[in-house]
Formats: sequence, structure tokens, C-alpha cells
Amino acid sequence: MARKWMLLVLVALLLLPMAVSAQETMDDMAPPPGFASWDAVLEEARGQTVNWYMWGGSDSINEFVDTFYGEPLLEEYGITLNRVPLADTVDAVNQVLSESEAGVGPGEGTIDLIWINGENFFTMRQAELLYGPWAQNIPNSMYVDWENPAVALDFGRPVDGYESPWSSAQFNFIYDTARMSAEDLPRSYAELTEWAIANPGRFTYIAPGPGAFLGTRFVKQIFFEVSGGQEQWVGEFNQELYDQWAPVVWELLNAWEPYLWRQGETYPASEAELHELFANGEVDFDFTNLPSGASTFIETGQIPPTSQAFTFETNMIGDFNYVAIPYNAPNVAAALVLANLMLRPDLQAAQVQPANGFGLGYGIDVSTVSEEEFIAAIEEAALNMGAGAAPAADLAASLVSDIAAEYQALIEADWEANVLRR
Amino acid sequence: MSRVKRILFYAAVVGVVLALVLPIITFFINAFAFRWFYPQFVPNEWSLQAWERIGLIPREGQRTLEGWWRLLSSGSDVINALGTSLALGGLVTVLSVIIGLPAARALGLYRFRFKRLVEFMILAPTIVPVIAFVLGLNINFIRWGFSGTLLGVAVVHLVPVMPYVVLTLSGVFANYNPEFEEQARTLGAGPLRTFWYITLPSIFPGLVVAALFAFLVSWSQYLLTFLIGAGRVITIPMLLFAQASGGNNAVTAAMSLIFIAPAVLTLLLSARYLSGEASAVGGFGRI
Amino acid sequence: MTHVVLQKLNKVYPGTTQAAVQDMHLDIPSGQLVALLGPSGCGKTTTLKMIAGLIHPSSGDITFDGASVLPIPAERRGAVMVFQNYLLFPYMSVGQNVGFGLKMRGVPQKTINQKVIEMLELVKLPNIANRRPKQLSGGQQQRVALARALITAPKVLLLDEPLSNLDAHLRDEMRELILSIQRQLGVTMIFVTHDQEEAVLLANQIALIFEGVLQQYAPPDVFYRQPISERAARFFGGVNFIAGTRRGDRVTTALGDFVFNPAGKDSAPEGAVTLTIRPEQIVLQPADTRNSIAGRIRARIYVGTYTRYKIVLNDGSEIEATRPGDVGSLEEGDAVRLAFPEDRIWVVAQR
Amino acid sequence: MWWERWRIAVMLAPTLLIIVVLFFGSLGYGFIQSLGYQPNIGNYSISLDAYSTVMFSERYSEQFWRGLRLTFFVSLASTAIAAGLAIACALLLRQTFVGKRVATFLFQLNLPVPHLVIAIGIIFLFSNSGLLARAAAQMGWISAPSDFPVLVRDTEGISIILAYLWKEIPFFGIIVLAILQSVGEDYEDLARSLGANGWQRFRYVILPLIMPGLLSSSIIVFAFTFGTYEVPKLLGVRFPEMLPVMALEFFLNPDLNARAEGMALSMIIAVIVLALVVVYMWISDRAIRQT
Repeated sequence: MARKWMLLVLVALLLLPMAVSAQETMDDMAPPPGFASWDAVLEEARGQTVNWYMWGGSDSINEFVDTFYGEPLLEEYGITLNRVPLADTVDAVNQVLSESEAGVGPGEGTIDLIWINGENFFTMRQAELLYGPWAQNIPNSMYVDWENPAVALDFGRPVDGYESPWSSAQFNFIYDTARMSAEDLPRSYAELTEWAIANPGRFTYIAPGPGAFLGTRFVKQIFFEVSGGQEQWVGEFNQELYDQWAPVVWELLNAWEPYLWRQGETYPASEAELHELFANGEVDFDFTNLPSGASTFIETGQIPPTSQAFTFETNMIGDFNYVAIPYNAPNVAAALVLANLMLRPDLQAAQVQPANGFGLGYGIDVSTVSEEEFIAAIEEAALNMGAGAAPAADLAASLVSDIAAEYQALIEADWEANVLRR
Repeated sequence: MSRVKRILFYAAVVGVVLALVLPIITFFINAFAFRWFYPQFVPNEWSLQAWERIGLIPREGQRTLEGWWRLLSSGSDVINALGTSLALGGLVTVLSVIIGLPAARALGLYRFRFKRLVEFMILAPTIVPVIAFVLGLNINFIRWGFSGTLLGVAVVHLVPVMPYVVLTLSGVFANYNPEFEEQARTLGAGPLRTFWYITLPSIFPGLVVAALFAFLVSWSQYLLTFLIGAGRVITIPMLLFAQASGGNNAVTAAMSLIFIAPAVLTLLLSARYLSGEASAVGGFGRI
Repeated sequence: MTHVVLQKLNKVYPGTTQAAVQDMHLDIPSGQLVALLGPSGCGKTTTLKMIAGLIHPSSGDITFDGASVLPIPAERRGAVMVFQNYLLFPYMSVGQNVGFGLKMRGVPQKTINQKVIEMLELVKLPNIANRRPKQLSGGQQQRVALARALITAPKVLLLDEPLSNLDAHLRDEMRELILSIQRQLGVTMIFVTHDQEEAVLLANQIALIFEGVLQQYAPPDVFYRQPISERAARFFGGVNFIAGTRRGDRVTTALGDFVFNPAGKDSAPEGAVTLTIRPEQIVLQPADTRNSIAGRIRARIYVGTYTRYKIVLNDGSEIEATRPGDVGSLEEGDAVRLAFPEDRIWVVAQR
Repeated sequence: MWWERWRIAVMLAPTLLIIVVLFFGSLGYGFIQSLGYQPNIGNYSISLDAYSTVMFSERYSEQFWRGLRLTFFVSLASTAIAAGLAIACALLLRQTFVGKRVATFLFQLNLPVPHLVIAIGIIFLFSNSGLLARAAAQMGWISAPSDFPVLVRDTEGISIILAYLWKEIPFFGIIVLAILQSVGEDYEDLARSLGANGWQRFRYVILPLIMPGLLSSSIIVFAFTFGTYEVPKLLGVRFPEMLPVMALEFFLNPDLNARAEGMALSMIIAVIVLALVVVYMWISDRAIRQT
């Protein structure tokens, strides 16, 4: 008996310096609130189940999450991933809101992590429904370029460490090379207007509204073009600026209506609906938010294999999306571990490849990665972007950042009043 | 019937039946089609991709015994949701029958004051839309801590289920002679054995129909599960609804088939008890 | 062999004020076959179910051989009921039905099978144990129900309208079977019926009940000769009632005076009474004029074994008399004399 | 005896507990909330603001009234057309013919199939690039999807009606079939011997016989179609929008004030349905008495 004890003490003594040194490497970084150290987080997270509420409409994304995060979480950290699919992220916001209304305290809630950005984040932040700040207190946040306004500002609002980036996306169009050639493609809204008039009934866009942010983004980009550029929209919400240009945009969209699919009587409500219209040849342009462009949807068989992504010359909105932890998350530690894992460069390299089913862009700044095996993974990913993607140069050249979240709700409501119901 | 008349008659029957089952036929095509775009009438490419995606068939090359086992034990969304849906349906069925049986007996066998009022109250949930009460329920359930638990959702499913269970069973009791029980009592059977040997066998066909409705109404419930399950009780209709509003057709079709299979199976198994139960068919209105 | 006594038995159903059974006092000696007779809703079935233990009395007591059985639940009381529509469990075979009581007592299946055969023989239905109740005729079902009740060797056998669902010829058969079983086993039997004929056919003693109140408890013949009231008389088929005033053994009516021989049995007071005589006791065209009155035949109804005459009397009232066969040549419209033999006249108090 | 007196109350108690607490309780709670009484966010006053916002505000009034009209139209059309077609189907299927069992089974097949699934099937079948449009294209009747009539996600709610038809025709049909079978053909034979022709036998014999069952089931169908969410959500357009969809969208809006409006709208739906059911029962009661 005594010998066994001795052995244990010895082992403990041997391990102590290692633990201390591990502590040291993170000395420059404060632990997330409520935890003594990152090790304490790992310790507490072991055995927990992380309830991740995320939009679940894409099975390939679901599959990606289960494979690329679920397995390492369990194997490396002893955490079980419970991914809860949502029809719309606002459902999760509403859930936390209802819980807070019902007086549910910290640790007693149901949601550990939400895939979130923009308006939903803004709502939760405003109602103080989030745990934090923590996003700059997890180890892998060192790969994140927090200086980049597109990361530090979510729809023009400061992130303040209450959400951690996961991936990035950029608006781009899809066309079918079997139906038209690259020379005929419109490269601006002005050209799109001409194209639509010349090809009546062959174009439509996703109705801006809840759960259909690509539609909102499509309209937002018109604001940029008609007002002469995106720069003036960056920063605080500006009602005057909006009021100045909104009538112009509505006028344009109304002028389109007779030339749109179904004469603009109705609009597709979701991305999936537009994919279907495009695939069946009802319209000639499709939208996506994926840097891999058409590749992902060619893979799933949702659109013809001859499809190809393209961009306008400018004003293609790109942004980051994030994960946030509700104030009442029952498994904060596990949520932190997951958020940290998502930033690991090899997994980031996995998520950009269409074949893996996720196909969104990097959440980290790849130039900060110095580990060799990670660099190799990133280089390999670059070769696998698929034939359906828009040229990387076009994407980079047309990229603009998104703007204050207030515009989104405003555009959605006004579009409905001034275009849909006119 | 004359020859022409007979041909017309059969044409009408075939037409009606075919039209009614056509939506279901489209599921079978969609679920196995790949790149099935307009104007193809018959798909050019067939694929099991949708079934792979929902985790019911292993990917090509992994369709070995081990691959199947790994897949089924990995617990894909659909398999988990199938389990949840079945557990929920089973729980609702058992609860509703246990709770509804005494009430059905009281309504079927006895006359009492306020009987009309009681009947009206029990039937009210069949008329008042779910949307009218579920919003109020949502907040209270969160407050009481029932929200997001399987039991909580099951209890809420009881609201649309109870009217049909009580209605069906009270119809059975209206044609039931309680003297059979008295006969058994005087022959020496205690209350429990009287229930087991006398009451249960007598009402069994009606009980099957009631249970069928309870299960099916629960099985097809979307809004209640969505709002009370708080995203933690994921049933097949929840997955299917999310999929249908933003996913790919093949996967939607495959999931739809998964969704209707147990329902049709239950109908098949209990069809012999169902014939002629006009009052009971009312339960289908809720599905 | 059980002596059953009902003591001041009352039953008031919840939500009602009228007692269904009121102060019922009934002494049923061991081995008797007693009928509880009365119109439907008179409380006779309630009484039967109280004896069975299926309904709990509001007050009063029921004793078997002097010991109260109220605390004993139905299944252990040993008072077995046979219901009017037999209630054979439709999903069990005949044998399973008959053996049910023994199964409930945990008797081994082998013994049960043995007893079932015995019992089916007792009710004269051998070799039908494997049939389904549906395959049996009404009379056979009745006998199976009887066998099912008797197999448990009950202390008291309670029968609900045992003959009412049977055809005339089956009734006779059934009656003999019940009587022979009763003689053979000596079990105390109580049955309820609304049919006086059924009660008379079967019972040693009849308890006549109106509105939950016991009217008269006597052997069957007494109800014909000496009914307790006009209503009791009517229930047993009495049709001739004449109002009058009694003084000693003489009753004065609008039709004249009648002398009668009370034989010390009647309880009618002096003063206002109703005189009654059964149609078959009236003598038509008597030899002498004692106790006789005149009338005219309004209707003559030939019923085969006897003939009914409806006779209009002097004061306009009508009386009915019967004669066996069709003796004589009385026709409708004929004047007729009728005499009331004095030992056949009965008087009851006027209501 | 305690048990005897309270027996019925005890037997009813569990069911009534569920119904009263969960159903009527929630209805009542929803009503209170619709009046703007929300103590947990410090709002103790009561007002009809939510109702007037939903019905009369500039922002929502058009949406509400157009939605009401659409909802009413869809429910009424679905119920009436389904009932009518179901009678025809039942008259067909009650004949004796080879394959009757199979035909009857297939006729009932949609009964246990959830509304949600039927709605998806309707999209697959009737959309502009759906199976029927493709069949038309194969026949050469149309050259592009846009030539096919707009039946799905249309502003008139046609696809919603179609989905309900596919679900409710078997529902009504089985009820009518069961009634016809239990009644037998004796009454019709009698009417025929009295000189009634086919139409007269239908109008004066069959119709009055099936009417009570048909009416009570149409109440269920009408109320259901008026208040269901999944089908119009999947098959409807953003504007005009069926009332249940509008109500849930209010409720799911993170803005807590919108929640009162969602409750108000759901109360309006409940009141409309109840009022219509009462009127309907009153009319059908009179109609039945007159026939």
C-alpha cells in the first residue's frame, strides 16, 4: 500500500514542472471569465456535452460538423457534441430570451453555443444574453486577425470578445456555362438591369427577410452601387444616408419587376428555392455565399455540373461568422473548447474545401500560421477549391465588408413594404 | 353494368387512386434520383446519395457488415430523431390511454351533471388551432422547467391527442355492458383481474384504434415539438421541416419516406380494427 | 345452504332524494327459492346487487347465516349472480367461461377442466366446452351461465330475470332444470323478475316490491287469493274491483250487498273497502241467487282453453268472468246472472 | 359512500387536468399576454394596443386583412371542395368491383401521412418544374417551366388548397364510406321503388344520411386548416401570408412587444374559428332539421 502511495507522489512530482510550463506558455493570455486557467477549462470540459445550436438546413454542413468536430472533441477532449439543427438562428435567440424571461440563471440554460452573426448577435448582446468576453482568451485566437475590421466588427458593431470567428463567406453569383458564355455575364447592377430587360422572366432574387440574408445582401449591394461605393456606409448606422438612397433602390427594383421571374409577383424565399429554380432552368442566375461557388452544389447534385461562379467587379459583400455562448450555458467549458478547436488551422483548411461539405472561407488569418503541418494543410486546401469556384482574384477584387446591423432589418421591412407589397 | 360503363368506372377508380398516391410516388423518384432537373421526366441518373447523406446507408465501399454497424451505431441525426419520435409517440400513446380511459368510461357509461360541458371542454382542442394555445404554453413550460425534455413534450402532445383518445374510447364504452364486470366480480375476480380478464379484452379493438391515433397525432406534430422541445427534442418532423425549407430535394424526399413509413405501417397493422369506426377516423384530421 | 336476512336495508343513490330501496326487511330461510317481484325500477335489481356485494347499501345490514356480509367484497362473498342476458364472455370458449370462477380462485387447470365437464353435465349440455358463446342458442347460453355460476359452489345464487328471454317451451325446460338443481344442491336462490307468471312458476316465496318498499312476502298462491292491496291484485292479473263499505262479513256496494267469508286472513278495516274477485271464480248463470247480480254480455272472447266474457252491470260498470272451454251458449248481448261465491270474495282497504 | 359520490369526478379528473391546465390555461395566459400584461418585463398595464396594431396599424393592417381573406378563402375552399369530391369518391368506392380492397387501401393511404409530407409532395408534383410540368413538357404542351400555370407558392393559396385536398379527401371519404356502409342500400332501394331517379336518390336519400357526419367532420377540417402552420409556411408566399404563419412570425421575433402582437393574432384566430364553428353548427343544425 505504502509503495503505491509513494509511486503516486513521485509521478505527481514529475508531472508538476510540466504542468507549470504548460501554464507559462499561456501566461500572456488571460483565461476566459470564470476559469482559473485554460487547463481548468479543459479539465471541466471533460465529460461534458456541448449543445451547439446551429442552422441545420444544409446536410453537408451538418455532416462536416459531426465528422470534423464531433470526432476530435470526443477523442481528444472527452466532450460529446450535440448539434441541434435550427430552421433559423433566431429560434435559438428566442429560446435564450424566453429562458431569461422565465428567470433561468447562469448554468441552468439549454444552449451552450450558437452559430451566429449580425442582427442576432446584436440582439443578444443588447439584451445581455451572452457570456464573455472570452473570444480573445482562448489559445487558438492567436490565429485570428483581430485588427481586421471585418473580424472585429460584426455588421459594423464591435464584437468585444463576445463571439469568436468560425468562417468567412462572400456573396457571389452562379451561372450555367451550358446556357451562356462568360462574356455575356453582367458585371454590375447596371449591367444586370440591362440583362434582365433583355431576358424577361429569367432572373429573380431571394426575398430579403428572416432566414434569407443572401437576399438582403443582394439588395444591400445595390445601395453600394447606386450610392457610388461602399466606403461611405462603413461605421455607425446613418439614417440620413439610408433615407437618401432607399427610394432610388426601391425605384430600381420596382422597375425590374415586369422583367423578373413571375413578373415579381413573388420571390424565392430561400437559397434552396433559388438553387432549384436555377437547376430547373427557370432562371439563369443563382446566388451563393460560399467561396467554393458552385462546386459544393454540383457535388450534392443540386445544380447542373456545368455551373460556375462569378462576381461583379465590386461590392460583393464578404463577412465573418461566429460562435457565441449564452449567459446561461450549462457547459461553458466544453463550448470554449469547441470554439477553440474550430480555429485550429488544419480544421480551418478542411472547412474551405467543397468536398468536405462545408465550403465556407477561413475564419483565421492563414498568414499567421507558422506550424509546418498546418501550412501543408492550407496549401493542400488551395488545390482543392473545385472547378465551380469564381476566380480567387475576382473574389478578392470585389470584396467589401458588411455594414451596421440596423440596415438589415430596415432593408427587409422596407423592401417588403415598397417592393413586395407595392 | 354495360361494357362501356364498366370501363369508365374502372378508369374513374384508377384515376382517383392514382391522383391521391401521386405525391407519395414523387418521393420514391426524388429520393433515388440524382441531378433530376427539368425537363427530365424520368431521371437520367440514379443514386443512393440522399440516403448516404441522412446516414442510413454507408458510403460506397463501406457497405460491409462493419460499415453498416458503424453507421447505425454512430447515431446520425435521422436515426436519433427516429428514436426520439418513436419514444415520444410511445410515451404519448401510453400516457394518453392511461389518462383517457377512466374519462372515456365516465363519458360513455354514465350520465351526470355538466356532462355536455365536460364533453365540450375535452373536444375544444380539436377546434381551437394549436397556434392559439401553444404560444401561451411555451413561456409557462420554460418557467416550470418542462421545456426541452422528452416528458415535457409528451405531456404537451397530450393536448391534441386526448380528444381523440377519449372520443374513440367513450364510443367503445357506450356500447359496453359493465355488467360483464359485475358478473366477473361475483364469480370471484378482484378489481385488477376483472380489468385484465374482462374490461381489457372487451375494449381491445377500440383501444387499438385510440392508441393508433395517439401515436400518429404525436408522430406528425411539428409546432408543439418545435416550441416546447426548445430544440433539444428533435423529432423527424423537425428535421424534415428544416430540410424542406432549405435543403436538397433528394434528401427531403428520403426523409419524407422515413417519416411516413412507420405511419403507414401502423395503419396497415391496425386496419382491421379501424373499419367502420367513423367517429374514430376524426383523429386523422389532426395529422 | 345459507340463511339470508336483509335488515332494514336502504339504498339512496347519490344525487337523488328518493330511496331506491326503503327499509327492506326480508328473511330468506336456507335452501329457499325466493322471487323479488315488481315492475321495472322498483328496486328489486338494486336489492339483488346489494346481496351480491356490487352495490353498497346506504344503511341496514345483510347477513348470511347470522353474520354480516357487508364488509366482504363481491368477489369473496359467495353470492353469484346470473345476469338476464347471460353475459358469457364472448372472447372465451364455453369451457373457459364455466371455469372462470375456479381460475380466479387459483384452482389448478386440471381440476378446473374436470369440474367444467361435471357442471356442463349438470346443466345437460355435455361436449360443448370448446364452442364459442356465439354458437349457442339463447337457452344453451342461459344454462352455460348457470353452470358458470354453480361451479364455484356459491352460498347464494342470484338470478336476474332467469326465464324472461326464453320462449315458452324453453321456459318450462329451464324451470325444471333450475328446480332440479335447487333440489340437488339445496343452494339458496334469489331471483328478480317483473313477470308474476315467472315468479309463480319458480318461487317458493315471492317478495312483491313497489317503489323500493316491500309490499307482501308470501307463497305464490296467496297473491291470487289474498292480495294485500288492489295494486297487488292488479299486478297478479286481478281485473274486477268494486268499491263498497264493509260491516263485519258484509260489503255494501252500489250493485247490492255481498256476504263473504274472510277466514280471518284479511286485514281490511271496517268502512270503505274494495271488493275483488278473480274472473275465473265468478259463477255464470248460478243455480241460486245468493251473492248474485245481473248484467249483459258486451263481448265474448274465445281464447281456446277458456272463454272471456266482458259483462256490463246495471250501474254501467264492467266486470270480467271466464269459463273453461266454451260451455253453454252465451252470446254477445245476452242477459246473464253472475254470482260471487263467498269464500272467493276478498276485500282490501281502499287507497 | 365517498367513492360512489365522487367516482365520476375522479375518473374525469386526469383528462380534465390536462385540458384545463395546459389548454385553457395557456389560452388564458395567451389572452392576458395579448393585452400587454407582462409582469416579468415590468409591464402591469392592460390595453388593446396589440390588437389595434395587428388589425389597424399602417404597418400590419394590410398584411392582416389580406391574410385573413386568404386564410378564410383557403379554409373554406379546401373544406368544401374536399367534402364534395370525397362524396363522389365514396360513391365510386362503395360499389362492388374487382380490386376494391386494394383501391380502398390506396384511397386511405394519405390518412396517416402527415400534412407536412403531403405539402412537400405537392411541391414535387405541381411546381413549375415539378412532375406534372415535366409531363406536360414531354407531351410538348409547354416549352419552358414558366408556361406551366403557377400552382405552387402562388398568391392565391392554390397549392395550400391542393395539399389540404390531398389530405382531406380520404379523410372525408372514409367517413362517408363508413356511413354509407352502415346504412346499407335499403333506403335507396325503397326510394327507387317509389320512383326516385339517380339524382333524386342522391339528393333526398344519400345526402341527408351522410350530412350529419360530413358536417361535424368539416368543422374539424375547417378549424384545422384555419389554424395550421406547416402547410402555409412551406407552400405560401411572403405576401399575402396566412394568419397562423403571421402569428408565429410575430412570436418568434426577438422584440418582446411583437410577442404580445403574436398572442393577439392567435387570439383573433381562435375567436374567428370558434365564432365560425358556432355559426356553422347553428346553420347545419337548422339545415338538418329541415331535410
